[in-house]
Amino acid sequence: MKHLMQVFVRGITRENPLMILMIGLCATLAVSTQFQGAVFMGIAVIFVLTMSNAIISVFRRFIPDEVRIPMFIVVIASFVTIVDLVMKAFVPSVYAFLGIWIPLIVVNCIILGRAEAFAYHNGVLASIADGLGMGIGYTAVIVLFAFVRELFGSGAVKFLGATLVGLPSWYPAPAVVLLFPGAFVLFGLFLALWRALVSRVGEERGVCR
Amino acid sequence: MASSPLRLVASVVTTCVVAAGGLAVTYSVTAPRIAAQERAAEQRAMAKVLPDAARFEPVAPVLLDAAKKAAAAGQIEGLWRGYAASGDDAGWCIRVSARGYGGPVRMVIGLDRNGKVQGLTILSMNETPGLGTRVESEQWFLKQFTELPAGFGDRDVRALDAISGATRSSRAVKNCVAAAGAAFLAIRGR
Amino acid sequence: MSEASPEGRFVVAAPPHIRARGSCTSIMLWVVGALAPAAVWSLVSMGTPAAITYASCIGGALGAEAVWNAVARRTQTLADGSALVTGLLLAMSMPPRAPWWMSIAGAVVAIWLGKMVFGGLGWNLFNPALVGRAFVVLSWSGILSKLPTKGWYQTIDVAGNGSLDAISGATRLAIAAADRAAKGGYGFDLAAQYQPLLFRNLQGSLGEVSAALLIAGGLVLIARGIIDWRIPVGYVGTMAALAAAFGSDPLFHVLAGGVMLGAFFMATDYVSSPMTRHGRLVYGIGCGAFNAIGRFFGAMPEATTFAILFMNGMAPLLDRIFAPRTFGWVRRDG
Amino acid sequence: MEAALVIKAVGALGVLGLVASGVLAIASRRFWVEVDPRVEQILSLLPGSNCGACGNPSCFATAELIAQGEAAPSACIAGGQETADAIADLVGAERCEVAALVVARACGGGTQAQRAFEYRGVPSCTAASRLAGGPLACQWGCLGYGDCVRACPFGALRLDDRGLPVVDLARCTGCGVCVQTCPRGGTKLLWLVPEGSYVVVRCSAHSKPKDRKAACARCCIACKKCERVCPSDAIHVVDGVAVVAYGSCTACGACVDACPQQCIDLYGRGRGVDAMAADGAGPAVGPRSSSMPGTDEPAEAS
Amino acid sequence: MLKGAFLGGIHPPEMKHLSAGSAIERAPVPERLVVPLVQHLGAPCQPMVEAGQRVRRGEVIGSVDALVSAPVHSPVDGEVVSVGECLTAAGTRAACVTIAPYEDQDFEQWVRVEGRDVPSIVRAAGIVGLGGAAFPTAVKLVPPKDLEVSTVILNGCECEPYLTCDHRLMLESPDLVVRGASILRTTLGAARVVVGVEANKPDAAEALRKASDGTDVEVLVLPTKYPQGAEKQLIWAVLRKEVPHGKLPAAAGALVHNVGTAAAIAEAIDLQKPLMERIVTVTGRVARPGNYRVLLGTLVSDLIRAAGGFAGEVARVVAGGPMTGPALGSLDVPVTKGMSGVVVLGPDDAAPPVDGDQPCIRCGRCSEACPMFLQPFAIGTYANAHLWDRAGEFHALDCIECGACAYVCPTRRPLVQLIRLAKGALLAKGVKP
Amino acid sequence: MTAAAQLALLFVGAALVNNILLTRFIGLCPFFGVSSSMSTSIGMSLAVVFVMTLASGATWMAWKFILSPLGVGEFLYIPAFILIIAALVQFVEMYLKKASPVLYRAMGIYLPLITTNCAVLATATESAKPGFFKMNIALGSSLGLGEALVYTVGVSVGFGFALLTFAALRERLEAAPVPEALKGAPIAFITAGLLSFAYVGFAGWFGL
Repeated sequence: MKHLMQVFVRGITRENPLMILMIGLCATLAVSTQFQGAVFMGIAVIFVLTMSNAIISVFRRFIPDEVRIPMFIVVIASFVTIVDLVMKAFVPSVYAFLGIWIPLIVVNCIILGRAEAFAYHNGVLASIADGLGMGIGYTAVIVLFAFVRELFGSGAVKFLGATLVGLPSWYPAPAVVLLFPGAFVLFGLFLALWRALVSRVGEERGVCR
Repeated sequence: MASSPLRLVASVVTTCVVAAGGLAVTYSVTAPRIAAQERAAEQRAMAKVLPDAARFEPVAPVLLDAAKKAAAAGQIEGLWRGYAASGDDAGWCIRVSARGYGGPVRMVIGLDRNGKVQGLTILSMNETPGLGTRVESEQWFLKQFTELPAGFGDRDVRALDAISGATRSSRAVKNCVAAAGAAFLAIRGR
Repeated sequence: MSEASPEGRFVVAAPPHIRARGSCTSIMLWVVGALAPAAVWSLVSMGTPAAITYASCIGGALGAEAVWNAVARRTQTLADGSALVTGLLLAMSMPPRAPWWMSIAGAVVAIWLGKMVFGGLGWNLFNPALVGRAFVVLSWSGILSKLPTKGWYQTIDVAGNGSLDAISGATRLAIAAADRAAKGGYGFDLAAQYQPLLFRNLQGSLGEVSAALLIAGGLVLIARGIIDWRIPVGYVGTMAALAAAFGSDPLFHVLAGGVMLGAFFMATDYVSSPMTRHGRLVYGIGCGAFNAIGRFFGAMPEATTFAILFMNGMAPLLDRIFAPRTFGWVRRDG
Repeated sequence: MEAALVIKAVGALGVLGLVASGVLAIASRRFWVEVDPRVEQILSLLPGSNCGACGNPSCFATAELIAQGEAAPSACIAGGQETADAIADLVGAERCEVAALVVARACGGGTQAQRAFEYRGVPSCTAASRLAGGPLACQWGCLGYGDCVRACPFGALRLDDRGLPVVDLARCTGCGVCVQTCPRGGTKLLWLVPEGSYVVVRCSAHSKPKDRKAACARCCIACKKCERVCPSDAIHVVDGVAVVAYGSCTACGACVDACPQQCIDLYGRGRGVDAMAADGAGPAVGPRSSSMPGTDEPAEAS
Repeated sequence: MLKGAFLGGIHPPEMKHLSAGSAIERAPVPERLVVPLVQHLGAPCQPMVEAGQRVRRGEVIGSVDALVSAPVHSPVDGEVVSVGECLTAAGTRAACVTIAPYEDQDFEQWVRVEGRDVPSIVRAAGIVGLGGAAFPTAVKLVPPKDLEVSTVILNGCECEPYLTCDHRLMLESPDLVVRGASILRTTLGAARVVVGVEANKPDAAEALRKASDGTDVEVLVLPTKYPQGAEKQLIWAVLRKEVPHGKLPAAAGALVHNVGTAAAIAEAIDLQKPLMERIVTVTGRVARPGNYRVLLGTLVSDLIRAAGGFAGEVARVVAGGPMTGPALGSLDVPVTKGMSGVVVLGPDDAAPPVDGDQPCIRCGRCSEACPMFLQPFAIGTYANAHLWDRAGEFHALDCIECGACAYVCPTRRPLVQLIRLAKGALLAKGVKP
Repeated sequence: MTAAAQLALLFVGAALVNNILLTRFIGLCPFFGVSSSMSTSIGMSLAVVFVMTLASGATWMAWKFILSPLGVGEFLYIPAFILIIAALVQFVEMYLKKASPVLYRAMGIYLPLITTNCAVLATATESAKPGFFKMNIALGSSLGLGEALVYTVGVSVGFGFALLTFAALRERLEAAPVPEALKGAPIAFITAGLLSFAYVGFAGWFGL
């Protein structure tokens, strides 16, 4: 149990996919203009990551090494398609916003990476813990980042039509925050901040271990 | 440690078959729901742009073709006749799309019997948030179209203001409205 | 051991033991000096709003550099004059009536994001002033386009034209672009604009007031050997040639907008332009081509900022491509 | 209708899967290339800092050589005993003893050394030493611009406030990169000592003791007091400077106390000396603990 | 416009007027001579004398069998005081023979050198390149068999600011230079021999022309530009040929010798005189700037005393020209065969000292100035960050260390020093030049 | 507009105006991963051009001849396309390893990275599946094979161009005294951001 917990926490802190491993960046930068979209993106990633990790872990003994990548990717693609169809059916407005990024979850390096690096070599429970941890680690960052961008880029953060937080009306929201240059620059600063604050904590834990 | 080719093929094919089957089932479950969602969105939009009408009927394919041909500025995707609860002719609903900055801007435009813009709404667009999306968030912009005269033409639409900093998105909306106007002129009276 | 030196210990440093005169600061001051006539003239012509813009841009730039150095515990580098040049160039690319907070924000972004994050002077990859300007233009195009303006162009109907880069409302260029889009030709006589563009143009940014003064300043810098002629010549020449090729008046397009400011003072920024001679020529041509194409076929009537930023990005690649042949590496006789 | 859709879907993806896997299955047979998996495994055991102490350009090259049997399992100097054992087990070779080394600095001058002239230029020992031999009056002394600190691939060196590099013995692997980098490396300012050494003489000057004293307040003056107090006859003045015979030193610390110049220090990860504590990495605990925390030098006498 | 200007280069203030006007005089014999046993590029000599021994003027006091080397002779009649280490101008310690000269010296007498042919006499006379590099001349007289030397170029450019020793030599003894040139041409079997003189020394060029009347020696006036006297640039200026990267100048069919070397060769062949003294320009902030005939082994402090001592505040003392010469940390270093000048710079003349790294503002002036068409800013930047391989990609090893880049740098980066660091690191890594 | 002009526009639009890396955020992992030196980014660019073109052709065929006629494309396109790409990449990798070790060393080591390069899947989907192509050129709802290939080559050239530019910029940054907290990835992101500022300038060129 303790081991599972460790695996889970690791995905959020020491091996955070976005901040430390630096994978799965594309969608993060693209969909983080909208807090709401980022939340659903995160949920989609958690779902796909956990499910594919679980399935691959269950069948890992039956997967021949030579064709493991095509097999992994078909499994992942299937779950992505399920997410795609379900979102289209139930939250069409979010689906319209996320657009091509839902199909592109397939090639989000995190998912194939975890399948290959973790699920293929570990038990089901650990793989699920890993998937959840990594997924939540991803979601936490993307949601936080989207929150910042939407807040400072448009002056208010909305979720399903409701305004969560708003800045005073005199705040002249710089649109560049929502544009692509803003995404890159802010993510760079975000990364620096994260390294300065969060990673240091992780390092200290590493020493205590 | 190389596995036998047969085993490789078999495992991949099995995965594919299972995945395909599962997805087919998922699709058949969600497909009606997706269609319904789309229809509902369309209905909602039509009710919004043509509040007088109670029900909408698609027009005959001949008319749709004529409208498509007439509308040079944008692409007519659908054409409905609106009827009031009393059964009276309430006007037209036109689903139209035009190219914007990040892809097509799809709109539904409601015209009354005389061809005056009753209302218009954006179904979907992929414009830059904060810039292009201002065509929707700045309300004066869409509102100005309802002041166009009945039977308006291309020139009338062009004369309206655009949103500075969002030229392309503004132009897409204008193109949609101009296309709707042209379609109306082509099918009026038929 | 006898102590032969009268003062005790000598200084030992690597050769050469003599150095040419001139320093980083003097170069920066020459640039400021070359810009000064145009800046002063714009100040005189536009009055208080221009003064506010100049003050907030330059003050913002100097302040931002001082604050960064203080926080990062670096030695203060205000004396090298580069922040002053950045602030001045930013101000000259701003519309006169830009709100003061916008100027300060632009200056801070220019210094911090454009320069200091890379390690300060000499390491910035992009022209800081242009980074600041691009930030302002992309962030607040809505506010900029609604700035109060005055002048003859207000009577011209500019409906249907808004633009990303129209930082000062309807400039002559914007009007020209709108006319071209609507009628396929120009609604006014381009040749009649030469004189105002050269000597007293109140539409556009602060740096567009007098193209003649900018050209004079630029020529002084070229004559002093401070900037390389290849960049402005490549830039302006390409701009004019393409304008003619696209069927318009080359002189008008060279004088209008920020081309002169860009070609002589922005594109020639040492740090962000190529270092090789061929690279500089290609860089200038690239700036001109991007600017002309952007102006004629792009969404914005004025593309100087992005043209130069784009070529800044290309500069290291150009330096790689046009790296000089080292003496003796490939045989060359005669 | 549903059944038909399922069948079509299964057919479509099945065919694709068949084609894809078939091609791969054939390809994996036809294009099989043998790769020695041990290279990767050995590489993962090596420190991976590419320090070059072994004489190979990179750790990967070393791994390849070890896998091919052209280099000994103990080829990696920085890795030390543990790495050598692990690699030996992996390739199935006999374990062998590795002489573990750490680096020591034979100069205690720093800011207390006299300058012959004022050096202005690139802050680098190598650069400074090439201009009139460097500004120090003592030609053996540490220039203190920290070339060794920058060169250390393991981050085991830092400059202290005396302008001298101190060694973190917990991190030093004895790879010798600093010795190669040091422009005074040839005169043994920095040199590798066996891990089991206990004291180090902080001077390597060979000039006349009188000249030496004029050049540096911290030099060995060849007074031979250490020689006289040493109970195990392990320290001698050779060529005008004290030299420790590491075979017989017992770390009693008598010479450290006796030295009037405070130019002998307890040092090394040897028996009784805590690895983390030596040479400025922390308070020294062991046979004698006169070192100030944070320095490898006894407190100022004055 | 004179033909022959190489590309790049700079025009530093010449400052030659300080010493160009005064004729060469003999510096007084000092109380003590410290003669280093390595005054050349190559293997150091072994001492042939011991303390207390008497030596005669011209007697060999150091010699070694290595090919690339040159023997060292006693410049005076005197007594060997000691044989030991001493400081040299380069800051290194080298074996030196300290000699106490007798009161009376006869400068017209010396122990004559002997040899079978020109190269062996030149070798025996201990002649090395007197322009500064101090490469043993005899080695250069026997070029590799596969390379044909068609042109011998005598370097009379003296492009370094302040220095005028070659100028005075060409003016006062043009016959010696011309005679040396002829010897070099015949020894090497070259078709041409050209003396290159910079345009700022018209009187020297005129004197040489007169002296060379009726011989096959050509005198070529070259544009004044630093570093016109650098070997590769001079060859290009005369022959329009580049010395290929990593090859000897002979690969371009040329061989370059300094005019001073030529004069020394003439004396060695005609008078059997070994190299015991040289002309040194002592200039800058000294009371009597001028050119002195100096016995090798004279301490710089004695030489400055001979020139009347310091005049005014002194910041740096440079052994050689101010563009390439090393700054002295101590004045108690001996004059060697390669030391062409002692330049005393005051705080206003000397480059302001720079600590640490200054930012490169990428103005490109160093690239414009570099006669080797390098990009010094890039090499310097990467050297500063210890990225030696990157510095190597920019051909750091082709740098001739003329100092033009650092001279023009507006932020005063120590470019030459940085490039030297990179070169050292690259050579240590085994990169071939 | 002539067909040739249309294709030219398609190319420019795909390469510059809608640059896949800097204006669409697609394919960023290799953009940051392999851009630390010029030589690796050249290898990566070549590999991307090669694989992307093959993949687009293959997915286009699969859509046209299998998925579309059977009416199962709507929900099977994701697994089908990615399966094709993965198999293709693996095949090319194996083939290169055996057939041309030189080429393999030059670009083969980047091939595994390409399977999970979103740029390939995105471009292949856009080329093959109607409704995904979003550029403002009137080419109908779906692309023909020729158009699809021109588009793909345009995208991949744009990818390579941006990658090379970025690699050259990063080489200059190598020696820069960047503040400690910003070293490495953060400064790379900021540089990419400033570079994409320049790409904003392409907005709306030729009405694209």
